[in-house]
Amino acid sequence: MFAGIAHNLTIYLAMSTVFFVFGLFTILTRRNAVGVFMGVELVLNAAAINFVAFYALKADSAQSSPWLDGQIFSLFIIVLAAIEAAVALAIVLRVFGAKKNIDPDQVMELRG
Amino acid sequence: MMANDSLITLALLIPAFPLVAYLIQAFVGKRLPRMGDWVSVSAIFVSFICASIIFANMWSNFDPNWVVTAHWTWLDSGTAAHPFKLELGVRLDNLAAVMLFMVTLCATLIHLFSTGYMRDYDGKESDGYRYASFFAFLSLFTSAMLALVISDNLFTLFMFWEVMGLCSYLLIGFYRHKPSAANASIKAFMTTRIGDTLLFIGMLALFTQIGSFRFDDIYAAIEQGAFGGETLGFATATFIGFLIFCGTVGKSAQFPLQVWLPDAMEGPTPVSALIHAATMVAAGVYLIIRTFPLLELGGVLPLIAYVGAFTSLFAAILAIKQFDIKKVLAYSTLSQLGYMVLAVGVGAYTASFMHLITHAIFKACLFMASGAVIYAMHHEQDMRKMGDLRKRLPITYKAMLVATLAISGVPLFSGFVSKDAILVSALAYGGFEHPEHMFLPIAGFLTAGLTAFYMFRLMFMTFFGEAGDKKHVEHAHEVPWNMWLPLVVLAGLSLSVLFSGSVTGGLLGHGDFVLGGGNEWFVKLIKAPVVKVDEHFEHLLHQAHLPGMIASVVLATLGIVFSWLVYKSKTIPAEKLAKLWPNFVHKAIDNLYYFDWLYKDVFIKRVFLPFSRLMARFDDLIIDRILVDGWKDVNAVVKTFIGKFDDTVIDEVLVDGVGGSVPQYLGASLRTLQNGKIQRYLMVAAVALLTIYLLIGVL
Amino acid sequence: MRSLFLVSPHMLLCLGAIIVLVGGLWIRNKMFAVVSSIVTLLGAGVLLATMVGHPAQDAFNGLIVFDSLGLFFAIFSVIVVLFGVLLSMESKEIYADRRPEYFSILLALCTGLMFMGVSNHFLMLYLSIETVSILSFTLAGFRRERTASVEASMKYVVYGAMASALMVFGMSLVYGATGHMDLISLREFFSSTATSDLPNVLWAGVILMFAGIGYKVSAAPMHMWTPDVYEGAPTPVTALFSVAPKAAGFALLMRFFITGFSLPVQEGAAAVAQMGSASAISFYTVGPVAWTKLLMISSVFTMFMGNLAALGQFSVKRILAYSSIAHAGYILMGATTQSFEGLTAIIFYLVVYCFMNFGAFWVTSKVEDCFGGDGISEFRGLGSRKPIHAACMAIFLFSLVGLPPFAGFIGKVYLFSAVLAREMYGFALIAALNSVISLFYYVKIIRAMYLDEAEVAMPEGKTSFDSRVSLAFIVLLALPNLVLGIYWEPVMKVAKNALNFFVGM
Amino acid sequence: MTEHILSWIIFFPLLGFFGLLFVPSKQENLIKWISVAVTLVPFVLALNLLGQFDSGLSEAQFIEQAIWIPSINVEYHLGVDGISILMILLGTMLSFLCMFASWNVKKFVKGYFMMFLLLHVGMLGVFCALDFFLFYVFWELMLLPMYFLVGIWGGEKKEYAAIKFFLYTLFGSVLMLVGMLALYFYSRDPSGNHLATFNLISLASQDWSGYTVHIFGTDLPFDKTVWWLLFFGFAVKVPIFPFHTWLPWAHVQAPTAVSVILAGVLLKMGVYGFLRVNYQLFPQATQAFSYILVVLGIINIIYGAFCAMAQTDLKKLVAYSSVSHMGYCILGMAVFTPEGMQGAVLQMFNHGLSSAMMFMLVGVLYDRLHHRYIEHNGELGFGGIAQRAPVITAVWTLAVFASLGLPTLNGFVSEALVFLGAFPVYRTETIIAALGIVLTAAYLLWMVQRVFLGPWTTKEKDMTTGQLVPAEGLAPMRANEWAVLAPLALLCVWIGVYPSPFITLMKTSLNFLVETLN
Repeated sequence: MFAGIAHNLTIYLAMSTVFFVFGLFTILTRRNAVGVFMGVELVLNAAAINFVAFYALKADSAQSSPWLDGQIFSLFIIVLAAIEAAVALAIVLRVFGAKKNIDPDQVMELRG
Repeated sequence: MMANDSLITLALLIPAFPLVAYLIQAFVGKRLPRMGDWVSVSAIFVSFICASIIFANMWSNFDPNWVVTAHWTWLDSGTAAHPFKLELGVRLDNLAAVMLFMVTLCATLIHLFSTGYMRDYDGKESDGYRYASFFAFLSLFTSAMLALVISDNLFTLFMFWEVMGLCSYLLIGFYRHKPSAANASIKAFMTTRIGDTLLFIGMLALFTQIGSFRFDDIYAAIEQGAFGGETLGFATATFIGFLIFCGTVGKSAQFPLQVWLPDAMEGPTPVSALIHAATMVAAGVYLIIRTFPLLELGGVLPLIAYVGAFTSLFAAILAIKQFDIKKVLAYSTLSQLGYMVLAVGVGAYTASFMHLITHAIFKACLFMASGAVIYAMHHEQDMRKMGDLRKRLPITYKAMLVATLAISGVPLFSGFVSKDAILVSALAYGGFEHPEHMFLPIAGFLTAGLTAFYMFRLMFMTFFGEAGDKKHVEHAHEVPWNMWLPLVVLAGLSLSVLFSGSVTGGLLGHGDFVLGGGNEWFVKLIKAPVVKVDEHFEHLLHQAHLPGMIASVVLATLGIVFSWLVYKSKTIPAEKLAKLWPNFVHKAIDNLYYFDWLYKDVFIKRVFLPFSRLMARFDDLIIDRILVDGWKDVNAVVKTFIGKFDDTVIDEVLVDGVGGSVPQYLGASLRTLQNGKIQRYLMVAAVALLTIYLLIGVL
Repeated sequence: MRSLFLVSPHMLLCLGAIIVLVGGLWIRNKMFAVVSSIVTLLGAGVLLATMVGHPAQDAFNGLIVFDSLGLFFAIFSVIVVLFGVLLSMESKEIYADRRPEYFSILLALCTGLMFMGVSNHFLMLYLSIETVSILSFTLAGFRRERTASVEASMKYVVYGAMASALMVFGMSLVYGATGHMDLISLREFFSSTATSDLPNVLWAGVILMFAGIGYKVSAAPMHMWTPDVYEGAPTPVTALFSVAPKAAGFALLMRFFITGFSLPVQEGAAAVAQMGSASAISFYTVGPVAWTKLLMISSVFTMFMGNLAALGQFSVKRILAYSSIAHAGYILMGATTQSFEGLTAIIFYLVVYCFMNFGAFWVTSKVEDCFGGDGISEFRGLGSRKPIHAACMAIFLFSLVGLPPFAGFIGKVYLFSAVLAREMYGFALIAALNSVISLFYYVKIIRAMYLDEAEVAMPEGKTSFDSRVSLAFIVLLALPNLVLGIYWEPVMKVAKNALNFFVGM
Repeated sequence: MTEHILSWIIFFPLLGFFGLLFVPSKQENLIKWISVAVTLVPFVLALNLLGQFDSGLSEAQFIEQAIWIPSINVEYHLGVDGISILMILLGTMLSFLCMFASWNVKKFVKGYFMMFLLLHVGMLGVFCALDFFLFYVFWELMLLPMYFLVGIWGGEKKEYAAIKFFLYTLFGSVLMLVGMLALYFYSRDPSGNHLATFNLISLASQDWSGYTVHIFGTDLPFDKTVWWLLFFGFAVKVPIFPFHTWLPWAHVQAPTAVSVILAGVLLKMGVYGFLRVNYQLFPQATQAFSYILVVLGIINIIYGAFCAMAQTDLKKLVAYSSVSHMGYCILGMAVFTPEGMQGAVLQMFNHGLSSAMMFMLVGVLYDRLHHRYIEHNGELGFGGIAQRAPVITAVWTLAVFASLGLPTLNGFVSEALVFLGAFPVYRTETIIAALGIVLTAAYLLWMVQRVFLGPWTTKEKDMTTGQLVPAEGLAPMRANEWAVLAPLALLCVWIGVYPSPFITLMKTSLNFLVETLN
């Protein structure tokens, strides 16, 4: 069923790696908290792609799992990413309310 | 004759009485009538009686090998395999018996003298009890000295030796309001302490070699050849002998540790008489006499002889220029001690000890007489202000004259007998046996002449001529009985009949009436243990006897005559005499040959104290601040360079920075890392993770 | 059904959270939320207590496994959260009118913590960590009118989001390399597969996963959020953070590395003689992952980072934050030993740590409530003003330093001895050095309390110090620090029992 | 009480500690008298112990042994042997006397005495413990009260002094902890099985040579490595150069009674630790490093003396004299002869007496004049005290001479024993060390000269302006000061004149120790 994926595993992995690197880069460099969270989403999605792809590889090599662990994991990633984003955005809003600024570099009262 | 046990008990009682007197005086003295001076005086008098009994015993025995010993364990810390004991012990022999007799006698008389001399001084109500403490210290001192004399081992000897040092310290500094007294006391203690420490090291070496401190064991060990082996044994004996002699150098104020004794005259005059003339300084000589066999075994005797000869000459020269009556006597003490040491150095064991005894007696007399003069002159010590006191202090004058004749070595007086014996030995040794040591007899004879000169200078300046300070002189009158009686007794004892065998030996039935036969009972009774009689040297001694005696008498006479010419008849003006010598000689003498300067200004002030301050600064700065509090300064430099840390942060770090600032510094840099920017944190984490990955995973 | 029975305490807590939240809308009584949370927690505790002594069993197809370790940490979490509830109830920082939402979050947090202790599968790992994290974000920013609190919350969420994202990515890599997500099959896979057959990417995956777990226990290099968040968050929350998620994180870390990557060895008679019977069990690493080295490096850096950075601080909360980092470093030492002793030491230390750290934060909370700040200057002169508070604080701090006869010392002794038993002398020396450094900043507080004169004026009237309840709790927290320093055998037994399942395997 | 006499000695003050909790802090006199009573009991018990002590046995007596923590074999194990008996006597006696020395404490009286009692527990515990773990616990226990005693009741720079003391000691003791745990893991019974014990007696019976440890990539011999770890722990306490710099600070800043107890008892714990642990456990390593100890001892003697010479603060001078005097202990115990060893232990006791006296006497002057400057800005701070306060001067003189080793006072006996023991083994070194005798006399007498002799120039510190102003005179000694000084002075003379009983007490144990060392 997933034979296609298994054959082209490299492509999926390459894609997820690119997502991961881009995501990380975004997290570390964006001057906007919302942007940072977008980076987080990218990394999470990279992971989700990996899970799906590796599950296919595993199923293909006949080590079939009793349940669709990889697939389910990616579903959970999506759900949790959404929850996290919701909480994060709420907090960012509060920060904006308090400081009129959501550049993570400017939020630096607590230090030392 | 008494049983040995009772003799030992008696010997123990001798120091015990003054000790008890000390305790009484120290704790309740000021509450007793007359502040308890009678306690001390009677205690020492009882001791004197005990000592006399022992002396009588010795006399009735009349055996050069008479020894009674007893010893008890004081401290036993050894095991069966490794025995180690320190013992207390009593050794009574002829040496000790004579010494005990002399010390108790002098001490008794000086105590008596003090009741007069000190009472006058401490008139002040507030200071009154000092009178009591004076007697307390005096008693403690006497007790220590007597205990030292009866010690049968070096260890206890050393202990009491040090206690005497303490008493000396306390008594020299007795006039404690005077800074000069304070200086003198610390100087005396420290200088002797240097000698004592060296002596202690010598004792350690001796103990390591022999395993005992007892004289009996030491003599036995020498006889059995414990120092056998030509090189090693000789070297060890020399080493030990040298160090023991260092103790003497300190205590008896020999060159180069002589500096303390003249200053010690800051103490009250009875103290000078007792400690710094008659007894304590003699303890140094007593020590080398006791350990003579050991010194003889090593190669240290010539050194001793030279030190003694040099000191005696050197001090005699200094004495000539002094005007302080006590200073003259102090230098003469140095000089006479030099004689004794010289005598030990040339092997004249008996002569040395004899001079110790005769000197103690006449020097005590001289000092007390000078004390009487000072007392009469209302504490004026400068001889230039005296003069013409002969009539006003007739008893003092006569007593002092006798003692002066004795010290000058005039025949018929005790000094002649003993000094003659020393000079003869020095001549035999330095003149005949070892001509290369010619300096020794020459110095000895020169000193004899000088001694006669300056002692008569003292007499003439004090008792003859015109009064320097009329007011004081005219008011001077004879001292009370408790002060002149001791002088008379001692003057009487300064007659040669008591020492010269031709009289005493015969009188008491131990010897022959041969004129010129010398000091019979002394020679017969006082013999060096262990050491074998050197026939050849005996022969040389005999040869040297007549020339030595003639020379010494001639020189003494010359000295007296010359002194008379200069100070009595003033035929030769003193100024002219002084001009004979180049200026640097005067300067050197005035500055005491620069020894005080060298020790105090150069060594202590320029080297020693700066060094100690350096050490303290080192401790404070290097060890404490830099190594421990660490890197504060380095940190400060770093701070100015980096400059971007919060100043208050650094300040707080530095101020609070008690231990290593290195952690503080690291902490500060860590905290700059923690700059509050969340993306920085993330970056740090990412980079660190990557590094770990590369470090562990790939490599 | 059996699985549901096993998670009944968790469900009770969820239910309680909902009741508190919803009920709070109607019931205006200020004590309602407190009382119902306490009741819920006690109920959960009772339920957990009934499970003590049962053999290990897994649930939900091996997603979670209910064994002694999990149970121990579940009870531990309940107790710590109970402390948290009590401290929050006493604190001025948690406004009475917002109590329902606050306590409902606390209860939910407790659920997450309990799941962290029992999760046996990557999915459960992720879910439980995220539950705890997301709730923590909101708690950190609970005082939303204070910018510091909001800032803390934002930093926490940014850091936490990235950490969990990295962890998930790491999980995907491990999954890809092995094909397994539950820990037991992971270990079986490792022990049956030749090391050379495994791709290098596995190692990258483990490190990324460690990032996620390490962030929870604030181990270097994932520790940097800790001081900022601890300082900004309300003090009761900080107190809770410094103990509960950290303990749960260590539970998870132990389970992850020990179950997933190690096999126990029953060493031979010689080895038993060598190590003594009590410590005969140790583990060896299966698979190509040198995770002990990873933990060791992390541990050393964590100690140094925490202790050194704490030196120049003025805020007591911040000092305690750094100190909690440093303590994470000490605790990590125990995990590197791969021995039964080391793991026991971790559990023992966590128990002790709970008492001392919570106590220290409690006093700090009182000080902050009274003077409005948590700086060293507010502590000045406390010794003469409030002798009992100060004495207890001194006990907590000395215990944190690790001085006998306080419990912290015994904890350190066990950790050190576990390390030394493995003959890691250098490691032990580093740890020893660190505990000396730590003295500086702890003593700074003690000095302020006892040696300095008071600086900040005492407010008029009733102050937070007057609360008898909190005084009682402070003393109650101080007592174990003394008692466990002198007689700690029972706690040791508990710790050993908690690890029995490792022996059983 | 005689059943568990050691436990009573150690823990009786703890009862007092808790008892004081319930005394209102206003009742200062009651607090003081309770403390006196509470410390009197251990002292009396210690005397009783002395009476029952069998000096013929080399092993520990009055043993109390119980399992404390079974899981790691920690024992509650107490005992006394010849090494510790004198220390127990000293500790209980000085604590008791210190109660009188503390009589004029003004601030937080209750807290002060509570801390003192706690200190007592730690101190005595160290001397009695025969289980290393217990030893360590007591060792550290003593740190806390000491920190507070210096830090709260100290002088101007008390905080600095307190933390310095604390850090130094903790640094040492953490290393000691590592060493202790290493011993635990390497302990074996004779057949080679793991013993897992902290019992010092069983640890001492084991041969530790032959094991190796791996530290930072190198293999090191076990016994020597652990020896050094323990060394640091004890060296800080002694204190051995260069770990001594906490001492002047702590001494100078501490209140009088604390200085007394610090110099009198706490310093002894370092030397005691060497003898109890390093010596008994690792005779071979001790042998190997003995020369280092000798050199360190000599450095302590000479260096301490030089530093003392340059001090202008009276108390600091006395503090450095402690450094110097402890050097004799180190030297004596490093030479492995019975005399040296006994000299070292006796020196510990003697230094406890004479330095306690000196610190007390510094306190006597300080209480009256409120300063301690021998010299201040080039002027003498004291001077001529002998004229107006002869009794104080007399006691000072006794203390000074006891300290500088005058025969017939205590210091001489121990120093002589040390030198007698050291000389056969290390000749040159002993000769160098003997210079210390001269130096000690020099700095002490110089001090006496500047403080007590000469014209009256004594100044007192005006408490309002902080300036030094000429003083009128000195109040005579008070009863509480006599209560401290008189017994100490008496003991100084006793030991100086008749040391045999003291030597007998320790002889058997120490000779046995020396035998094992050789």
